[in-house]
Amino acid sequence: MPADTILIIGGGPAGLEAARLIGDLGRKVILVEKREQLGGTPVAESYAALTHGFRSAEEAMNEVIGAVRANPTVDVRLGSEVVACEGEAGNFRVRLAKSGNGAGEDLHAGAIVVATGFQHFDPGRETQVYGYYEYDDVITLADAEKMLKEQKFVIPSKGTAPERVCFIQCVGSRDRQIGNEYCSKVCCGISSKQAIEVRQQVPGAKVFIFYIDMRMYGYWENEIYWPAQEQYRVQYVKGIITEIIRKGGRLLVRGEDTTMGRPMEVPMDVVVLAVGMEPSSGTKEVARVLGLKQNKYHFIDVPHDSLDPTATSRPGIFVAGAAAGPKDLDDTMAMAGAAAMKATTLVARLARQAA
Amino acid sequence: MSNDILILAEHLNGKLADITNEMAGQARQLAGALGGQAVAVLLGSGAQALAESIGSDRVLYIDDPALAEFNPEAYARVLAAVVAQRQPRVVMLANSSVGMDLAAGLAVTTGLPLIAYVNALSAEDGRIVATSQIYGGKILAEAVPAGEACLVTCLAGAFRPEAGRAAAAVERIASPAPLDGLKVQFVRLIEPEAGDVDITQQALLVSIGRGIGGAENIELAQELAEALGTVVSASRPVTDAGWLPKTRQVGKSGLTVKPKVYLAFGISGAPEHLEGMRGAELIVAVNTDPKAPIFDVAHYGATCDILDLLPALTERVKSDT
Amino acid sequence: MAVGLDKVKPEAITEERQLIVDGMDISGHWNRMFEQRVIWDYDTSQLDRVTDLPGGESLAWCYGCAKCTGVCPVDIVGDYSPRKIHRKTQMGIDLFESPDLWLCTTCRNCLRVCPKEVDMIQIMPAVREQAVLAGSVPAELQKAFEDTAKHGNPLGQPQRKRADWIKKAGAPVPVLKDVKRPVDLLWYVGSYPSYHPRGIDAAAAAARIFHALGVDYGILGIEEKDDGDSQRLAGEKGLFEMLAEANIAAFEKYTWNRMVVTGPHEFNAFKNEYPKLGFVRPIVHYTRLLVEYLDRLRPMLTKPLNLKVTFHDPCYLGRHNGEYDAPRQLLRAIPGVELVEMGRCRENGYCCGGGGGGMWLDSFTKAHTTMRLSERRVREAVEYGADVLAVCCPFEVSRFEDAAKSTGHDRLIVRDILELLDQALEGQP
Amino acid sequence: MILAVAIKQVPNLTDDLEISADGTGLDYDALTYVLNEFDEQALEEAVLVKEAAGGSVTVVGIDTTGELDGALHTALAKGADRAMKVTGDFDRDLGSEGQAQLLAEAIRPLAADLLLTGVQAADDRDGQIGPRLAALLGWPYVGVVTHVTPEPGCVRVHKEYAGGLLAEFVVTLPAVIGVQASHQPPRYAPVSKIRQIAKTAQIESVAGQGTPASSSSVRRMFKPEAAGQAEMWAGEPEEVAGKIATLLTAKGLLKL
Repeated sequence: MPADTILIIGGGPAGLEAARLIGDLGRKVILVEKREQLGGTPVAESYAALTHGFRSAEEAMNEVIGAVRANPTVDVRLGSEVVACEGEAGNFRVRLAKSGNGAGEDLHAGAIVVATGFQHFDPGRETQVYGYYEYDDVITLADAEKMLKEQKFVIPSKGTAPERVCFIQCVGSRDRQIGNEYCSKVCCGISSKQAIEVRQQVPGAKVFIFYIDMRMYGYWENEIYWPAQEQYRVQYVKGIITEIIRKGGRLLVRGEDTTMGRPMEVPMDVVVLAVGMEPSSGTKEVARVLGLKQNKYHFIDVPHDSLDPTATSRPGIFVAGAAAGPKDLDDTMAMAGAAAMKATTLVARLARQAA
Repeated sequence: MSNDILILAEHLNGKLADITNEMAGQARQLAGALGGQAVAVLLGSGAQALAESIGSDRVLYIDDPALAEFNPEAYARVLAAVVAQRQPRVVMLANSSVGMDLAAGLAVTTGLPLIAYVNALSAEDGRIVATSQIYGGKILAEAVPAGEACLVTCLAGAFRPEAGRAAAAVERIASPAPLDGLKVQFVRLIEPEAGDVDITQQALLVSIGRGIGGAENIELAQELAEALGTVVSASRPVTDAGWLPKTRQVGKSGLTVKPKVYLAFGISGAPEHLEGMRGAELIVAVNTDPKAPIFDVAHYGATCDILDLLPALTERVKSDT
Repeated sequence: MAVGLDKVKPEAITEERQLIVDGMDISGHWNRMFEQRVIWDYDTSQLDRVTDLPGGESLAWCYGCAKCTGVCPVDIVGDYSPRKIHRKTQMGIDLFESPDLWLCTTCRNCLRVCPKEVDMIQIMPAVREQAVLAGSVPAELQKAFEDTAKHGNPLGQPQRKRADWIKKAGAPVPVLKDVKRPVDLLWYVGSYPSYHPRGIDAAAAAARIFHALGVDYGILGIEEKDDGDSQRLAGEKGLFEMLAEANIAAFEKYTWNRMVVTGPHEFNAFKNEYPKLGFVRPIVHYTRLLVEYLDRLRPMLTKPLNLKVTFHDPCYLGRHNGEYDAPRQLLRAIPGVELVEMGRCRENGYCCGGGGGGMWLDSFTKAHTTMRLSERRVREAVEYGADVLAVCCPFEVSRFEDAAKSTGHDRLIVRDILELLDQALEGQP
Repeated sequence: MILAVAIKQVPNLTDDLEISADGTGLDYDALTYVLNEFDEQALEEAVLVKEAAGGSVTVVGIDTTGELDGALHTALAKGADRAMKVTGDFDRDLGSEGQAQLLAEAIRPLAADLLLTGVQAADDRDGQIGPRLAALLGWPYVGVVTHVTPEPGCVRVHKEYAGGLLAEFVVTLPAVIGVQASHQPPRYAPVSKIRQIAKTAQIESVAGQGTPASSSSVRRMFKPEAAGQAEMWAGEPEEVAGKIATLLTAKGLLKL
């Protein structure tokens, strides 16, 4: 008899959404989360507002978490990791380990949804061109999110409001030398979103975005990019910054203004690095434990079948969200829905076939 | 009150202004009609000879070092005193840079009516009638003073000069008013800048006015003048606009010219301009407005557009010579 | 030389003939080694100054796609386009003091292609108005403003002579003040047709055509004043309003059904701008009116002209108001006219340079471009083999005739469509 | 320096002036008005003096036309700081005599150092306003002035005589100066600015005391005899050019 429980690995947006949907269908769900709290990166990294709609990240995530918590068929295991997995679709035998104390538990699952997410690129890791660990006032999108959430966007070294803020796009993305040739998809949008928030919170600040191409697909174009430029007067300058040097208590960003064909040296108070997405350590570890194929960049590989975008290399195991590659929340939630449906229908089909 | 006609003699740089004898002539006629005398008042210092050259019945020469040069305040004080003493029927002043500084103030201090821009002055049944040329020469207004006496300022060229007739008697007196504590101090005379051409010495002038339209068209007039071997002169609007230097200005605040031929192109003929050129032997005026006052003094006229005429005439002159 | 290849030397490499910096003589080509090349700051306050103005907002919207540069008539003879204006102000260049401010002719070709609808037709007048208020206006343009304010027309001609042209019309021209009855059409003649010799030629031709067709019309004569729209676009909005108020009062004095106008700028003014001041009446450009009369007009056009004619679309008739066909229908109705189209025609028609105040900025524009737009256009007409460059905007006849002379293409005949129709009319010499 | 400028409107001489039915004045209903051109020069000179020496400029006029506001707004647009009008039931042809009396009353409380006004106006039938004002205020007057330079307690002025000859005077303040021409051409006031000012500016209104009587009266007004002495040539420019050339040849000024 195939197992009717569905295992979801990862308590971030994708995992929560999948759990909520499957639970609402009346199925038994076990949601495993390594951290001691639900909500994934948006909660763990104190995101301010989510796009689209600029709703508070905390409030939005609490809604999903509440729905999961309130569902009697969803069983949440915090502080737990998957350490082994055997069997096949309809009959996965999975071993969970409680983080820290090694206490274990064996589970029987008919299908698995992997939603282990991403982590931000570490701008200090590679060539150090932007001096992230050297200059207090060079920060990442994630750092900026924290300040924006606290409504206190300041020059970190001084604690005062900045007059000039810039974003440098494609940090850790689209870079063969780093090994990340892919586009992280959301950084243009997130930078523009943050630029709007900076302009809202610090109206006196001038905000610049230095870019290679603005890659704003879907709603990002008309809901974020155009308002950022047209209403919030964010200045977009085509030409990426190559280096940052300190000058007169300020940062001097250097690069080329490609439209004018001239070098530029522009003083800034705060430089925000639009760091891209990489697979989280959890994603890489789960892929190894579950024996899932990973792509060149260690995201979980999905077979290039457009009709089956949540499948992994192992039948019965599905993937949702940024574990499969850079993705915005809209796409993550949609993919979670698809994976939930795929897992549920698979278990139902196997049960029907067995009967 | 007397029936005398008082005229203010005007002189500058040791020369008696033409208008003085023009007024003297008219004053004698008027005085004759009223049974009084034409009395010229000359304010100056060491100006006995000038006083003697005035063609009035009598000359009152007020000699004071403070009156060596024209000073509106000093003149006003002296004149007010003379008028108070002599009680003339009419005081005639020139409608000039001098007379215009004095007449209206004197009207206030003496309480007498003032009629300005006068080009005709007569007595009808013992009453003074004066005609003002106003609105740029477009309108004449015949006015009578409320009382018996009045002041008038007279336009240059309006009356026939009393030429070559010496004054019967020159009475030289000291200033009847104190001339100390003046608030207006004469400093110096400034001669017009030399260097540019002297339009008063030309036998022929190509003169342009507002009708030239703009600075860019000045060239058309320059070309004609060059072809004719002369220079371009102008009315005040042209020099005010800076299209030509001030030294080219003909008229009241400019120069008086007496060429053989004066070609007035696009000049309407404001009295101030006519004053400076009516002495020309022959005047040809071209202006698109057939009612322009310039045609009153011109010998020949045409109403074509000067922007067409100038090149046509230049062409003609070049082909003729 | 191929048309369109002669670009100006960019400002950045202008060499100073005499230049000594820190005691070192770097005159002439040595300049280039020492010029400031680095953009050291983005003082966006200059952009903000523009976008803070009502009407100036959309300059901030530019995302640099550069479609405008491709169609900007000024960029072809200089170094100018809306995208470049956006980038320059973003970099801290003061548009209010820059010659760039006066180069735009508001031809609307940029707006036609702009995905962001950056609207120079609003931006330029807004910025120019501030420059005008600050007294920072090219002298020749200021002269046109003064003349318009004083005399009611930019040519500086006396108001009382506005109807003098009718003496040259060769046909009776009813003046409303005298006819004392309602008319079908109020003909707004316009300043150039009233005063400019070549404009009068077109006005006289119109009078003869209207007379031949038995059009029931009247003109305002000396009660008419300049429409003021080009002055508005050049930054003197107050002057426009003053003229509009006077014109509207004159229009409302008489009874008429429809207004016909000689010029596209006036057409634009009465159709699109005067309604904002409460004047909403049917307006027609003369080309459309005559197309309505074409069945009656065609049989009268008996004298073949035997000319190859090309037509220059006026920016304010075509792009601004969508009329491309009426002028062509009229030209095709003239016997012996072969209509050839230039490469830049209809929606992409080139600009004569006279719009948006360009009419009164001739020397200024000349100093900042390699050639006048009118000269560029005349060359194109010749390149396409035209004998006649036909126009229907009173700004254009004199502009193109001058351009034909200055480019050495004296052979090219410039005519208003009115003149060509008049020429083909039966009984005309 | 506290500067005041007295201005007045005069009929637009480019219009055709018509005589009223009773023959003693103009047909005022058919007139349009412009600022007296010399007052325009006086205003410019006042603004130039202010720009050089600091202070303020107050423009004052008698509202005989009901349209003085326009001229005052223009003056403010050109750089005047205050605008005042004297209102009352005045005749359109209120002369210099009456205007000067009303102006003197309005100007006295301003405690001005220097009053500038146009040296004359086209309708000054009873004389110029400037010297009358000076006499009423008890201040010195110099007219036909083309240049005013402010100095402590006085102004240095250039007065013009015929033929371009100038006289320099130093005049103790307070004083009245009649301006012939400003030393720079009057600036252009954008209509936009004038209209902006018209919406916001406060024009101070002073009620004129009574209607001053005139000490002389016009008994007849008429146009000069039409068709002067000129013999008129008709014809195209070329024909006229030919006739002029013939004349010049006859006068020996054009040698064939």
